[in-house]
Amino acid sequence: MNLLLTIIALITLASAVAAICLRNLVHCVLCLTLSFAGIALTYLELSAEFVGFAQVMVYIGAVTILVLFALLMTRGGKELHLRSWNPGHWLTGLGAGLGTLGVLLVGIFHSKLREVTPLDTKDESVHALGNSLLDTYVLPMEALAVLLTVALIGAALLAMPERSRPGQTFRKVSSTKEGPVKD
Amino acid sequence: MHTLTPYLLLSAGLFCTGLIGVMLRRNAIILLASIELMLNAANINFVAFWRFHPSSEDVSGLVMVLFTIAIAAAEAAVGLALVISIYRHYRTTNPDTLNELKG
Amino acid sequence: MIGKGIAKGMVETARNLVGSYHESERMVTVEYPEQKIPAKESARNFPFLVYDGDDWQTGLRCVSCQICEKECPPQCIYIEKDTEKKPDFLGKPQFQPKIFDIDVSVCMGCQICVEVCPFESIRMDREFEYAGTDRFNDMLFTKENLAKSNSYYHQIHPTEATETDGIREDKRQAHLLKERAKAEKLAKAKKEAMEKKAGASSTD
Amino acid sequence: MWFEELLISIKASMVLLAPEMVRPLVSALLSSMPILMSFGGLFAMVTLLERKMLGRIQNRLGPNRVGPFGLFQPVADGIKMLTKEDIVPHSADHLIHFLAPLILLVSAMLGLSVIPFGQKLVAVELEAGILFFFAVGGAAELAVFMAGWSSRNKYALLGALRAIAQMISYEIPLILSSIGVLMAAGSLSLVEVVQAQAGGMHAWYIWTPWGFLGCILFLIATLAEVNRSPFDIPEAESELIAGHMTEYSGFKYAVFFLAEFVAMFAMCALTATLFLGGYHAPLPILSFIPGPFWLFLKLILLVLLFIWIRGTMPRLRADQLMEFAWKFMLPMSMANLVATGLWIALDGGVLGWILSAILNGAAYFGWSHLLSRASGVKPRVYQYADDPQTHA
Repeated sequence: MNLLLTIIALITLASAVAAICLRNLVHCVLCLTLSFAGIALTYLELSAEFVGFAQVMVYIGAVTILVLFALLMTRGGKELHLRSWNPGHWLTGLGAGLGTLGVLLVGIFHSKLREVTPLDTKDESVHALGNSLLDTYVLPMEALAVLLTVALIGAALLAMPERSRPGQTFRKVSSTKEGPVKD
Repeated sequence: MHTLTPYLLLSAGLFCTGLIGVMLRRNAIILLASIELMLNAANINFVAFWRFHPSSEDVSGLVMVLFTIAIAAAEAAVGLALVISIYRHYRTTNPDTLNELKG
Repeated sequence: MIGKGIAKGMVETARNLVGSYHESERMVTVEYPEQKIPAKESARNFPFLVYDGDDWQTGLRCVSCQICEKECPPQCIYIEKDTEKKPDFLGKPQFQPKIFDIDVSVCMGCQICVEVCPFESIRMDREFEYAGTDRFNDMLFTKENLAKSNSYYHQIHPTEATETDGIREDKRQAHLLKERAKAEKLAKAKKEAMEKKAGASSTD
Repeated sequence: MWFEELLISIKASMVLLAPEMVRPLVSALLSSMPILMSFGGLFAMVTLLERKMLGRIQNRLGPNRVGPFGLFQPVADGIKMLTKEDIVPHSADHLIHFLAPLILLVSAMLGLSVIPFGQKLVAVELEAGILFFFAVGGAAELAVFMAGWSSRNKYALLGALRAIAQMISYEIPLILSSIGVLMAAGSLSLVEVVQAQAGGMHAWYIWTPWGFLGCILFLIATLAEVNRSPFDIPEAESELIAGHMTEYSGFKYAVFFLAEFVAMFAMCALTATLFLGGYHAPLPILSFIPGPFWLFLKLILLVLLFIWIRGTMPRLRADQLMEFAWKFMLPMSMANLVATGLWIALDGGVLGWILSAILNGAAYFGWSHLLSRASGVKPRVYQYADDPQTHA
């Protein structure tokens, strides 16, 4: 067993568990960040440099910050951290989670793949990655670019505060019961 | 030389942690974060399978991971924007209380 | 066009940067403890007590009337009257302060005490380099520290000191005139009394 | 060359002295020690230089009390900082409050590890070096958030949120303006980027139209990324006390300060590497002088430029900052990318040079004209103060 990988995996799992258990939501997100960092380290351990750095950049640099901003904008720190005690909910949740884990474990330990040994050197050149992105996968990449643009604009539009137009306010006021009383 | 098993175990653990988080947390933002965790668990598998693939030229696994990361980022952006606009309307981020469409 | 103003500003600061090395008139800084700009005559900060003559205790002008104590906005003056009196510059017996304290850490240098003092006793100093390690006692000036001679006053604020001396001289003249008138009146009265007495005796 | 080889052989012989087990560790340590030490020293020097230069710009003398010409001022500052009481607010989140400055410093220092300081003088040679640089730079945002949030202070939180918004917004033009260089060099590795600019000053990317515009955009984005004036809104004293550093004192504050400067050095080193030929001498005759010297010279010149800008410009307003990032920097860096593509497609010939210059110039003049028309800002009319134009 690889010592480095064991440490990374334990940190990643522990911080992921902490992320869904802690009471303070900001602590949750910070633990989640640690978990993302652990995943990035796993990628590096698998000698996938580019993807590892992309993981750090996107998840730690952007997604976590986005989640934190959203938390602060919704005053999330005050809410209860778990569902209220409802045995049905809890049993379903834990049962589904642990059941999936069991199924996955059974699958993993019965798979033939687990005895595969890796190549000693893997040609993880950024050149190869770039070439295949612009060659084999050029259409998905273009689609992805469109998706990202749409997501950017859509998110900005969704999160923008709704401004009431001048004509609207009048109608709003007159339609309510507490509207101005006319002589 | 190590084998594929630890990566698969890590991935399974992370996936189930994310799943339990989705099931049990009552804040929409943490739900989204848990979904991110599940996507990442899948990504670990992609990278691990790429590393253990016998061919040395094929980089499909990495390309998939890049796509997943991009889609996850877009998903997080749109999801959080939705949560914020929902919060503006209903003053809550608890998905249980957003039941106006219930029959 | 974006960036034009920025370039202009950069040139200006660069001119300052280079110019400060060879144009001495640019540098307005004085290296303070070694060099000092001579104080202006109107410079003032904290009050002090003026005394005449050489001995500060006998020459102190203050008669502890306590007007300054009442008028002081931040109330930094504390005065206690002495039971014994001493003659002032006109020779009249006047009260003197037993304690006269100014807390200069509280004083704001407003000069109201100077304006209200009817005896030209309290005036503004221009000494400002005070420092102490004790917050309360080191900045509390007693009358020993506060008493400064009239010649010192002349030295720091010559115009104002001459003016003050003029006022005091007028007062002395007025006092002398009054004394003389009083003496004359007294003499006259005496004389009249004498004459009356003499007249009365003569009629007898 | 001789200098670099000397350093490498010294390191190799020192590694051999260590026992077999710890050799990788010793090697890593020996690679990172010179970087840490030299940038620590540079930090001390630059704090003094900055104060001196700002003083001269304002026609003052600057610090001159401690030692000859105030040379020991950094020492005095250091002693003052280290002996100060370390205050942690009562309701602060102690662990996060403690970790934030460390993460900030580490993320700033890590960026330096991929900068090539000379031929073969690079702490970690990565194939995706520049991606690593930007990735660890992203951790700085998290550290700033941790500092601001854990302090339980509204100024700290507001400052942190402003800082993060600013850093994220400017990261986009920062990366986009550096992509041109990567396209031209054909690599993500900083070592190869520098090697592509070998052979004297004419090969530096700053002399191409896209490189020139890219360099300016990169420098502006760098200013915002490291919270330097005029983009120091997160630390605007007049409104936010010290932003996310409000509740820090003593050593932790010094660490913040150090991290800020090291981030600035790292960014300047990256600018020098990307656009100014890295460790290469400006003329081939001068290449007997070792590479690190040239890199540090370029770095210090860039730092001087930053100080000069700080002495010149007032702080922007928060909305102006965002508008500048999204309305000016982003379109300009996009146009720059197109110009780069044009230049590369024409193999960097004279025609390519002219065409990309025309494209960039048209983008700059056209866009800034449109922007200033759309903003409706007219030349300022002085109602009461004297118009400087009439008296000039």
